[in-house]
Amino acid sequence: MKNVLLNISASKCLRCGYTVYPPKMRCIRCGSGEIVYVNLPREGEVLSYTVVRAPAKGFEEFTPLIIALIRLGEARILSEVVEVNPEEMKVGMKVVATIRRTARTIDGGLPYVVKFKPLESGSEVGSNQPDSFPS
Amino acid sequence: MKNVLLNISASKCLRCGYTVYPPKMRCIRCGSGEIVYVNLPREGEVLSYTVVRAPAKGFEEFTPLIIALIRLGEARILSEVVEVNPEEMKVGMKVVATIRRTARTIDGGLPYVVKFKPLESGSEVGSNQPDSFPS
Amino acid sequence: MRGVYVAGVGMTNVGRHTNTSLRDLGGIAALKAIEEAGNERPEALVIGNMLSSLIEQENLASLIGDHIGLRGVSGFKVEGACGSGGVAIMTGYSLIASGLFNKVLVVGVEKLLERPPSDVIRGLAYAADADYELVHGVTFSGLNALVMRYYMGKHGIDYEEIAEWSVLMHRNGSRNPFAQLRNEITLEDVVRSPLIADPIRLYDSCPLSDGAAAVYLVSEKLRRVNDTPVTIVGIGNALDSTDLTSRPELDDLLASRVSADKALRMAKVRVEDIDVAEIHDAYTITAALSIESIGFAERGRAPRMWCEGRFSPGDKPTVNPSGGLKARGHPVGATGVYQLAEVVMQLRGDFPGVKVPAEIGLTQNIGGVGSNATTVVLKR
Amino acid sequence: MRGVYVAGVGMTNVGRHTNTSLRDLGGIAALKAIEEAGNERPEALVIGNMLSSLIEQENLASLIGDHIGLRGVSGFKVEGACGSGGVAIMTGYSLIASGLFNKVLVVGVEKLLERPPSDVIRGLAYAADADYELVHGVTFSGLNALVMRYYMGKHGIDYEEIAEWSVLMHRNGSRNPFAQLRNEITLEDVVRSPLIADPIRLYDSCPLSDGAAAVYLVSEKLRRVNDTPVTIVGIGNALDSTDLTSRPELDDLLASRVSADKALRMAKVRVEDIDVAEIHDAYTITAALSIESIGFAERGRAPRMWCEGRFSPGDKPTVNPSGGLKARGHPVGATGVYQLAEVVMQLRGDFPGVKVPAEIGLTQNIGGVGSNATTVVLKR
Ligand SMILES: [Zn+2]
Ligand SMILES: [Zn+2]
Repeated sequence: MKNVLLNISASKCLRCGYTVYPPKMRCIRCGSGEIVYVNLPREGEVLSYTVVRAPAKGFEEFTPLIIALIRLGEARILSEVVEVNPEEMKVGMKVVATIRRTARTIDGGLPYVVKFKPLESGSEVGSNQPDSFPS
Repeated sequence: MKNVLLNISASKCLRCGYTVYPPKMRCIRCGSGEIVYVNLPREGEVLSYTVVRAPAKGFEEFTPLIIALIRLGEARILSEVVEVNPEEMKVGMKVVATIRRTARTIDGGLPYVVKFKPLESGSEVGSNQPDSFPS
Repeated sequence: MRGVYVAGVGMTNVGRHTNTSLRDLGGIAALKAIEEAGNERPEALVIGNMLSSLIEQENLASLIGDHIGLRGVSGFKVEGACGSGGVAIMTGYSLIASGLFNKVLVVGVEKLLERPPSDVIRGLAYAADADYELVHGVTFSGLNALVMRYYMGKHGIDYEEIAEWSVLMHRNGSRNPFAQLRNEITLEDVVRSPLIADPIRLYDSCPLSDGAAAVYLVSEKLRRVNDTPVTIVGIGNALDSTDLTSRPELDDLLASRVSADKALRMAKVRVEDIDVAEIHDAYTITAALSIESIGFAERGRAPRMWCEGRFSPGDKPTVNPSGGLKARGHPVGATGVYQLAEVVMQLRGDFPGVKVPAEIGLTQNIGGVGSNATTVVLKR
Repeated sequence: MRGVYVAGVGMTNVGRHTNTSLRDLGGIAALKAIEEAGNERPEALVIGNMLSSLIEQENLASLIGDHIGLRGVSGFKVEGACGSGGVAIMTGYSLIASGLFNKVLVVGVEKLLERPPSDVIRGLAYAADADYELVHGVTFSGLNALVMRYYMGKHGIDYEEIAEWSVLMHRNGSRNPFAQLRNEITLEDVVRSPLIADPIRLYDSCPLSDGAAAVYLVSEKLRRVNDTPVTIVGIGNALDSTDLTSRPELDDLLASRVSADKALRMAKVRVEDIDVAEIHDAYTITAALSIESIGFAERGRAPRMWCEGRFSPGDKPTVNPSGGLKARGHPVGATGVYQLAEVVMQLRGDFPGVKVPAEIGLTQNIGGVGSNATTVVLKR
């Protein structure tokens, strides 16, 4: 189950090779409809990051919230980075995908989503993560 | 306080006389901007009515909910009718304005609004009104 | 003004699309229309949608356009409550007639069923007046019920006469492979269905729906005569109040009437010339008011006419061979685009349900209780 | 294509309008524009708005149109996130250029401050990708912060250089009677303001605002030469992705660049010819990206240029003499219409704040993080 949830599926154009996440129905570079879905690697590198301190309603318990833009193989993904203090974040940092719960949906659902943690994370820092995925 | 809340303000065109509720900035009949605000009478007559049985979220406790289109002097108003059973509702029925609370707003406020009750209402029927205005 | 032609249409089934996202739904309909139009890249994208805010998503032209490879084209969303599809077509028409573009894709899309019904019922009332109507808890069904009771009283019409519309629509819808409700029903089924807002019963009402439809509009320049392209010869849109109370007469749908007059005048077509029409029957009462406001029937006469067999397949005009909102379903912001796509298919002769031999067609899409209406006249 | 002229403008103060309803706010701006245009009844009404769903009201063309006596005219709402005002102008332009109408009123209106800030912050993220971005809790500030850090690293630019924009905008805004923030500030004020999404601080961001603005567009036929009417000589709009991740280069705002190219080409105007511009500085970083994408500066050069005094009053172009989104404020769906009204007033010579002697002006309104952009070129 955890492995299935950890699949991060991007679309890859068979004509020009451009690979994007979120997946698209047609290639955004060449317009081709010959698209296949490929799994991205689970390890990647932080291209940019921010620390959200003025949260959207519903995300108060996750604040301060570290959001990063992460290169995963040929594509990029936006996600939360956990198990790290804001001041330890760095562009170029290596991270790896993990499954965690996020804020309740508007209808009260408790979704689990892909988040990232430092690739060789040391001891767990005092985390703002109320819940981790049962492994 | 109750008297102020009970003021039902319509717009009246000084050029053609057309009086409408809700109040408008310009006359919808002749386009004139010479508009004055007039208070409508508090007694009126049911022109049409319905009983809402599939409620919008937030109005469950008020269901079945009687909504009427009411002639008030020169204008018409849409509002709830309370202190009457659905099967007693009739087109042509005389009603009078009263102040009651309605459903909580999206931000949790408890607004009081103008509702209507039968003009010569007998004993109060088993009402779905959880609260009446402190007089 | 430059001529505007329909070079392709596409639609998804109407119904519950649990495993298809909003962007996929819009994308599927859009790509079908693009394919029919010869796979040419549109220059602009107009989205019709009312309630994607309920799933916390705006900016749909960007979302859906980019999903189907249209990065860099022009685009935006237009909204006129349940009439959003109609105003999207009006906008697409004007983008071509203006000379700004030669190829415009109009996509109507709505995904309501991700949210619980009571949230959707509340959302649909955003078409009404939040401060003066929704505050009292009146639903969209409730507003239409007020009009229905008034209409019945004024014209001396029985509930059963109006309810018969639903039977006719289920009959048409049962043959439309895109329709949400494909079961035939009897008048007794309607009369026995639960009251949702007296006198409106469940079977007087359209269902809640997901769905997407698309039409590909082109200028005269790109018209391909071989493909029996369909021409938009008239288009009209008009506003009435959001509130019911300020209207001088409750059963006069001014926006419906004015938009139909404008469209027919522009098309130089008389209402008697219409062979086929898709109109906005969100409730059985809406069918009566729309048919009368367009001029297919005199005031207070429509229900008796449809009970006598008028507007059914074989009659001129045939109204709602698709099954209408009642049976095809009502994916709110997509409905006006479904209507146009269906009438285009009737004029081309390839609608896959009840077929109407037709040279001239009409669509009317209404937002709110008649507060926004768009009428389109088409010729083959 | 028929020429399109601006015959009148109107606006309310930007700020908190606690005691003015959405319909009143829109109505006030609309009636001012109608009055300036000689009190002629418009034939169509286009509303720009993004987030009235937060106060449970859609169908705004009907709501506001009817409020100001326009029952029976044509109308609808258009939306492109924070770029809704710009796409409303694009729509109004096309309704006239098409020949469908001769008089079109475009009203941008937004009323955010009825709701608590955290709800509004969540609502503004409806411009982003709900399924892939909002689900992680990223705010609109957060998305712009990702771009800002990337831009600073790529071009070797210090935070303080970018933050200087805010000082300039408060200086301009302090002289604009319609502006929300009319206090002058220092660079130290910006640097010491709290972080909201690192590296974006409170003073890098526009405020949350209520407001409404209107422009009255007319065809060549109704142009009144006496009134120094202003002509829209070029208009362009383009889409980019809603998501940030599928873009090949994070600091290339494709929609901004393409829309500006289209508008300038259509206007046959070179970017060097622009005297005055109102651009979309939702954040200080957005000012840099917009200025560079339009072509007022080379990539990575804008902050250094404004630190050297470029774009300030006296320079060509003067950018955001209104104070921009940063100081005038950002009533989301109204912003693009404010920009147009302000540049029209500059060209007429009657803008009541910082005045720029100008023959040619430009506006650029952006929705999302560059996912929808509209650029307009105007001449007197
Ligand atoms: Zn490709
Ligand atoms: Zn009058």
